Amino acid sequence: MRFIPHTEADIEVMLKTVGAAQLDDLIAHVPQNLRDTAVINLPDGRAEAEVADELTQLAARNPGATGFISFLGGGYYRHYVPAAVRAITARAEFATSYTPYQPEVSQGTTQAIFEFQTLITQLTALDVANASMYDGASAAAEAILMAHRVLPKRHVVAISRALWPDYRATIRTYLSALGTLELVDLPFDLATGEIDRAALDGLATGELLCTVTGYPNAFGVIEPLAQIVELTHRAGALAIAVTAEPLALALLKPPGALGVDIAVGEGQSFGMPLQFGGPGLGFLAGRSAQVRQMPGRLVGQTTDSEGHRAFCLTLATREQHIRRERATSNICTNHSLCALAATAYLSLMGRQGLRELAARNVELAHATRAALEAAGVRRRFTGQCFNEFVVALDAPEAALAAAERQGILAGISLANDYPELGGNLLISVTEMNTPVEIERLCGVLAGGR
Amino acid sequence: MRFIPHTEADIEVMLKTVGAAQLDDLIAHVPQNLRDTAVINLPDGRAEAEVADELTQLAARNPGATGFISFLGGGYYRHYVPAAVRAITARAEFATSYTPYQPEVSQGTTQAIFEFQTLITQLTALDVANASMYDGASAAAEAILMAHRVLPKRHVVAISRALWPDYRATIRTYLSALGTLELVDLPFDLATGEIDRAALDGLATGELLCTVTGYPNAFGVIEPLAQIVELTHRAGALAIAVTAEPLALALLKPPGALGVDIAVGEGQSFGMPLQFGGPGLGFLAGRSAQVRQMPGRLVGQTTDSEGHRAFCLTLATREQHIRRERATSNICTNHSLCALAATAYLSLMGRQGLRELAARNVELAHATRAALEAAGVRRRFTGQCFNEFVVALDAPEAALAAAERQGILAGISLANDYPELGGNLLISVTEMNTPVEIERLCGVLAGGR
Amino acid sequence: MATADRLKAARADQKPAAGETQSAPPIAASGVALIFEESSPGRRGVDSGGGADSAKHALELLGDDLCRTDIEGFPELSEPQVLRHFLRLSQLNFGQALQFYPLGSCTMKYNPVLNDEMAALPGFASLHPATPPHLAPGALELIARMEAALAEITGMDAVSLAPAAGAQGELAGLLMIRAWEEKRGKVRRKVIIPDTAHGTNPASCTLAGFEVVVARSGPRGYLEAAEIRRLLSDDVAALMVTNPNTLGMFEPEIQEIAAALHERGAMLYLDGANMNALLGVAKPGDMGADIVHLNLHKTFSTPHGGGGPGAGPVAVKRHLEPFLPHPRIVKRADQWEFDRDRPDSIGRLRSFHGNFGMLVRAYTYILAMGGDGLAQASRHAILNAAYVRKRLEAHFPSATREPTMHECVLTHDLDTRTGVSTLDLAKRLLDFGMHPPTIYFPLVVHGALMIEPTETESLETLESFIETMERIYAEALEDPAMVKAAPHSLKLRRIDEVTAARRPVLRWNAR
Amino acid sequence: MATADRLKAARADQKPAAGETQSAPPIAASGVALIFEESSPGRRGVDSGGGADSAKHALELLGDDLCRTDIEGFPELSEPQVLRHFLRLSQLNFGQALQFYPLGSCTMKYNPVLNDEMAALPGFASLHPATPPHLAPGALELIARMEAALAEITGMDAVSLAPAAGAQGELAGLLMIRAWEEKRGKVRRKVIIPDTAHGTNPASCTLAGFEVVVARSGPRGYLEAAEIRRLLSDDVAALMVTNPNTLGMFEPEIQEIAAALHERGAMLYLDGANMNALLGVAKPGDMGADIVHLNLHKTFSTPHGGGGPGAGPVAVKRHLEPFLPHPRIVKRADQWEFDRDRPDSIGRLRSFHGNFGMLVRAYTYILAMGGDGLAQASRHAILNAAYVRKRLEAHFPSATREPTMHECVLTHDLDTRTGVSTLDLAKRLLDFGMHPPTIYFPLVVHGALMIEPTETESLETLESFIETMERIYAEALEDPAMVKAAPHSLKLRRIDEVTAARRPVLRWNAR
Ligand SMILES: Cc1ncc(COP(=O)(O)O)c(C=O)c1O
Ligand SMILES: Cc1ncc(COP(=O)(O)O)c(C=O)c1O
Repeated sequence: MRFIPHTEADIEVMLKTVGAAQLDDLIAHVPQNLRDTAVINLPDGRAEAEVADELTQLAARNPGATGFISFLGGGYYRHYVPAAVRAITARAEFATSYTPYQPEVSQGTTQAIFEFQTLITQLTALDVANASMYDGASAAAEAILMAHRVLPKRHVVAISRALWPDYRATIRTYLSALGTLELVDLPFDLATGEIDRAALDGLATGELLCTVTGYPNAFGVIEPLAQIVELTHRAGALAIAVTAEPLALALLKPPGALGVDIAVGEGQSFGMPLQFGGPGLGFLAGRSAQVRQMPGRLVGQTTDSEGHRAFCLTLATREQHIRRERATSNICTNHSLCALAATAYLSLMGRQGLRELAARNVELAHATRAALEAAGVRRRFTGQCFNEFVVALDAPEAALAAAERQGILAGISLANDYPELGGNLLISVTEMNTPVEIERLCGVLAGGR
Repeated sequence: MRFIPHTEADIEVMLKTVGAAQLDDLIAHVPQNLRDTAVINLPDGRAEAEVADELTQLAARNPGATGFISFLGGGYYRHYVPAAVRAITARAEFATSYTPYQPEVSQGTTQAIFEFQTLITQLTALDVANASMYDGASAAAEAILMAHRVLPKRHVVAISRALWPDYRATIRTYLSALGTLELVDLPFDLATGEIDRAALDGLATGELLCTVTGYPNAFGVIEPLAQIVELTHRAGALAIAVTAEPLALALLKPPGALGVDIAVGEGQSFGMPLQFGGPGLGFLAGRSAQVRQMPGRLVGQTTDSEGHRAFCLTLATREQHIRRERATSNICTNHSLCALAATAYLSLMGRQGLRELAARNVELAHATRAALEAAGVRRRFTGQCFNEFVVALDAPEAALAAAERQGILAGISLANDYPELGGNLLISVTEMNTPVEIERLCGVLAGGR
Repeated sequence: MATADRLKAARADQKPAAGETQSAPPIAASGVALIFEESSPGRRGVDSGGGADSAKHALELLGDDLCRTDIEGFPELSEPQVLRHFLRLSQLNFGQALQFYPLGSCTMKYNPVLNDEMAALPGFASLHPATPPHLAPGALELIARMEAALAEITGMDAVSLAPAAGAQGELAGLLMIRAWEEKRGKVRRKVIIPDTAHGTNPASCTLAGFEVVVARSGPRGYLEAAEIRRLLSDDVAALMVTNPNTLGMFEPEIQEIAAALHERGAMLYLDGANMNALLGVAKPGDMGADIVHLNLHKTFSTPHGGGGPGAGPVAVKRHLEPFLPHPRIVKRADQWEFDRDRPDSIGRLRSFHGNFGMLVRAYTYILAMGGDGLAQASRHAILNAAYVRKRLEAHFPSATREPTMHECVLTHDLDTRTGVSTLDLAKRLLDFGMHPPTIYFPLVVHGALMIEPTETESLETLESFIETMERIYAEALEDPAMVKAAPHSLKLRRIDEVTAARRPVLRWNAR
Repeated sequence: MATADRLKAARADQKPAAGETQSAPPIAASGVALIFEESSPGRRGVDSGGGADSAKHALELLGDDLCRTDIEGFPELSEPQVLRHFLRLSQLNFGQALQFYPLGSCTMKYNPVLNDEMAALPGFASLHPATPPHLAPGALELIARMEAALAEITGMDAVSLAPAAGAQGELAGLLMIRAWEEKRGKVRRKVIIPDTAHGTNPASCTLAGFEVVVARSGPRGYLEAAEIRRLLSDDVAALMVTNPNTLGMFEPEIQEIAAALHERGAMLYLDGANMNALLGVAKPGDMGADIVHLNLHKTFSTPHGGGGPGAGPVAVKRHLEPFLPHPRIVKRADQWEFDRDRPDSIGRLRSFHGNFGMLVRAYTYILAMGGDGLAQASRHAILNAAYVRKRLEAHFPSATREPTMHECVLTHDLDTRTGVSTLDLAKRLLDFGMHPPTIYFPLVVHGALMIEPTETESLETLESFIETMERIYAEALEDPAMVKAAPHSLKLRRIDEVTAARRPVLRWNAR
């Protein structure tokens, strides 16, 4: 038992102290019938080398991970993670600490979260950001619940259909049980890929609680957020912007500057590996006035008893520890180490570097879209894009299969989630894609169009 | 310049302070003609992602690293390195510190070295071990020089021909320039693979400075060290034992207990990856009486000014900082981080674990040898082996090629280094080899014998 | 900022730490400035391919209307500065790998290094979640094996690995109860929760649209079946209970309670946060649980990370399987696939397939421990807690006289005798290089110290903790003011949490 | 050991560290016990496949005669204990990644994290040195590229990557000189070395069988051609000189010296430890060097590791190429191979192919920096040193009035004014979280402080160092006793190195 330090002698001493003859005496009070059937029928423990071997073999059975040229996006993005990010999150002091309930021995974690909160407010141009959420989808759901605490009398939630399907499904789940909120789908314009503003106009009544808009949206389209916010605010409702590719915020007008009330999203792009979809990082930012309605943890600045600056968890009265069933959320363990990764990543990229990286994504995606059009592959929407866009294919399944045979994961078919976009493919292009890869993509899709 | 923090503004301030107008003013005193031709004609710097890509491609072009079943040994051994060893040596506090000249801020390094020294004395059953040498071969050479300081009037160095060729070559290089020492090859017995004791007996005169014996030797044979030591001591000379597979010392009688005066070796087996042969770890242990003749650094126990235990470099008078041309060695930077890896590795393996691992190696190697014999592949030597042994093949090159085609690196041909062992193959079996691999080896060698 | 200002700012937070003797003057800073304060215009931490040209081109492509021109206040540092900043920050933390961390209810056990290495294998780390399943059979196989292992460990029939943490597992479980009832046509509105419950339980109930009914623990510290029977009605959907409970006691009447619930058509939700006491000791499924969630970051050794990411799988009995959240995998024609045809599912809790990186770690741990090792883990965790409880009983008596399991909740009389509070004790422990237990929880115990040593801590470590607790007790009697002013040995003194909440400063602002 | 004894031993080394105020009592230990003292019979850090049966079987196979029965005193700990032990030890170290570390002559520059990741790639890390070259073309290609890059950087014709460190590079170079001369028929016995030289230079000469002739630095701190001409004879094989020298000065007469040496049939060996000043500034080859060694752990960013492993490639002019040590690689039929046919080679310096893992790191660094980046590195290193020298000149004047390059050697008058020595200053710096410069070297400078800030340190860091030095100067005048008693803020006070040497305790002994 390499993880359990007890020697026979230790156990003897300890059993004697507690007045037991053997280990199982300590569980004698557990009902016999339960103990009788408690044996865990799993293979015995194994040496580290064998375990490593087993897992290495499993990992090797995922050819999609490293053996393909990839244009997959759709909510999780392929970006380079600098080695320094790994060195930082690997520090045992960060990785093996608990939630910083004892701030005197958690200044590493609390200060890093304070920095994270600041970075998110800078990116979103909002006042306050929390310490993290599970992911973008659950953060979006929590944002709606937060909006509801701010405007408890309203009940219509208008959700863009051009929000990622997983996000919409998550919101449905979170809101399903409450029974008090009405979810209404906001259709998108089949030409532009943007929210159908006329439809939104129709919903802009005194019942409207909030609008929920992807920015960019699930088609990679950069929504005209200012106009959506205006319509939303005209009805007295709150505008929620949801971003799954936060790198876009380095270049696009920030949600806060466009009047958005709550900005949420997924932070995976900021220094987290793909990991088959998790853990990533939910973020949530809002206005100071509504901070007491925010879900999740917050770190604040304070001082120690000698007046030196320090950081600690604060406004905990919003949380379940204090308010129990009246908490703003049930979230407890959040995604702190991922927030640390994002903080390290953003610090490395920096004010210029992040913008340049975002620009590089735009350049490459636009170049790919243009090359595809030149090769006869139609772009589906006229709306402007960041690093992801939709093309229309005649036989998308055949095209995907052909691409796969050539070692290319060409994109994500929208057929499952959007029947009206049956022949359409979502293609994501990042700095990880080389010009040669882009050329090969064009070749295979032009052939299979 | 991601590693250079200076901004334009910084440079301006600094240049002003030092009274220069531009950076190159600071090197104006370097002769013009040198500066004119100093441009480094290498490609410009590249982003981290590109560099990582380039190196990853180079690494992928070494199919021998991971794509083969391997029975290669011959001085570097394939052993499992527990993940904890990597986590420990990766600590920036260990990896990015210098030689512990300031002990107050180097207790991590100095205590670990003190522990390393102790572990080596325990394994070798000698009194003192140094902080590390470059590798086993140079440690062997330094051991002879040390012996010479102890017995300055003697000049014959008897080196077993069954010492690894690289070691013998290194010894020749180190001793070549002195001109005062005479190297004599000790032949080995073609039947047993052990040192020819009659030949040694003939050398046991008052001129004999030392004998140098592999333990186990280059054929994997466990030399009758006690007898060699006896012959050596009878001549008043010093016995040096050299171990390239230190795992053997967990099971074999320790050199010190057999009367050896200086034990040296290669520590790579203890937690260092193969890395195409380096860095590994030289170790050197000897008797207390001769500590002042030892090469390399030593850490000793002491106290701070309040009487608390502490560790620091000591007996530095042996080193070049103090004695310059009269130093016991020119070694300065040694292999400290590798010594730390070994310390962590041995601590994890522990008193029982290390012995069990050594035993597992013996079991597997003996089983392989037996299986090969059963398949008709002759073992070359009668001498006992640890985890490596020699077999005789009719057409070894063809056998190696056949094995390679089947994805097996079957061993190391001795033809280059030992013409008299032309048809012979050195096969190393460790805990990394599975029974299936051993079976496949037998199959291919039995076929190609 | 001008250089001088920047330099000043960078040092503003530096704090002279005291020397060892009174005569020694204050020495230099150990505080770490904020990353923004260490920033300098034009400094770079990356060399990006495109550079400024790229940026200009992109602005042209998108048009000024869509674009911002700057990210004001964003940091500008070199790579070495960034690394140094965060490494120095790390040095201000305690962590389980470095310190004894007996935080009750949190199971701060050793996190094997191998776990992290396995999660970092390119075959896992570089796998995009939208990869077609036939190109990710290893990942799906791992998910399948992990589901099977957790089902075996808990004695349940089906497992979803989707929830991101325990609290999300709770939500999933409660929504399944609701969905099951909706399917049967009527929805009960109430969930019973004991007064000792963790805060997430009631919060999750609210989120799931249930009303909380509080059950009082009995005089001996556990939940009595009688109390549950008293509270049961046709409007009660479930009881949500942690077992062992937050006093560390195995709920002795749990089977009777389960029977009572089932009899009235209600379900038993078992909060598995304390599962580290039950491995190979008693299976929730056998106790009558209909649902149990696990915290992989507690029982299954994935890192706590300063507050996540974790993973909170939820395991159910057969009747609830159709309601499990998306995604579900199924084997078709010898190949694992995602099952999209699940009309009864409560839906999604989050995007993609769960915190897969955490699943890899936990599966690595389960393979390393094996069935036998897991059973040993719980037994040794229980032994450690029993030992600490026994050895401390003179000054820190247990809150219950009943046997306890993997943790113990202690109390003390120092506050009334000397004015030294549990918080003061906790802060003084920091001076001895130990993380304090969970304090003031469960709420029902006066000045509670909830100690969970875990099985990976040695007897020597426990002894040193016990000795320290005794010592602090003595200090509190002798010099209560000193204890109340603790910590004394850290870079910072006691931190003022009240002011933080009163005048919240939640982000850095450029001056 | 019995449990009680063990527990005592484990705590024996714990040291109460002082609280912040006089009234606070001493608090608990920060000292880390020796791994042997944390050990307990029967404890395991690994689960080994074979187990005790395997051990018995092996003893049978080998026979009692060959075998020992135990490794007495060997540690017995669990994996978590081992990890905690070493992580806690690490916390007692300063390191470049965490602290300013201006150790002169050591080039403590930033070690990019990527370097280590690249060295750990399985294609490199798992490559056995006896792998047939055609199965390791990537590794051989890297060696070839690295040789070419270093040749370009130094302006030399051929490079061997074999030496394990600078000192071994020196030995290789000197042996090549000897071999070259032997080939020509006679061997000169002397090597000239300046009085400012690093200790390895004379030690390597002795090892290579040469006699050392000391050249005096001129009054302005550099080596004058006249002095070399004075010492030159037909028995002088070479001059071994560090450039920039250990005062940080570029040797202005180096070309004239080279000419003088060559005229008399002697060679110029350039110690390249200070190459961080010369990248893209001046190439040793152009100065007339016949041989130069490099320290990859200095100029090329591989980690110092608390004293290695490093790598000390040696570069030579064409006439010495045949003498380079084994191994050499050659391209035959488009494939790299090891060249075994080198009759003039000095032979091997060590086993296998050099510290390959360090070569991967250095090559990664060279690619990242590029030719342009390396040239920038030296210029900024020089700027940093010049800035520190200038800013400190009031109280810590430079040992020379000549321009210096990437480091500066300062002196001071505190010892005569107040009795505060350079060592005391160094120890006081520790209190401010900074590693001291190299002290008392070069030997020719009274109380030398040899400061090499390196190019990866920011202006802010330099400022904070300068301010601290000034502060300590003031402290030394005001309260010399306090400075002499430094450090005050660390876990240990000043360490008694004299006793360590007087009564050497070089290993732990079981009681
Ligand atoms: C008893 C109990 N239930 C639930 C939770 C919530 O789990 P998580 O933090 O993983 O969301 C915790 C965590 O502290 C707990 O201790
Ligand atoms: C000038 C000089 N020469 C040689 C050396 C020796 O190099 P190494 O320590 O790599 O053997 C050093 C190292 O400190 C040095 O500074």
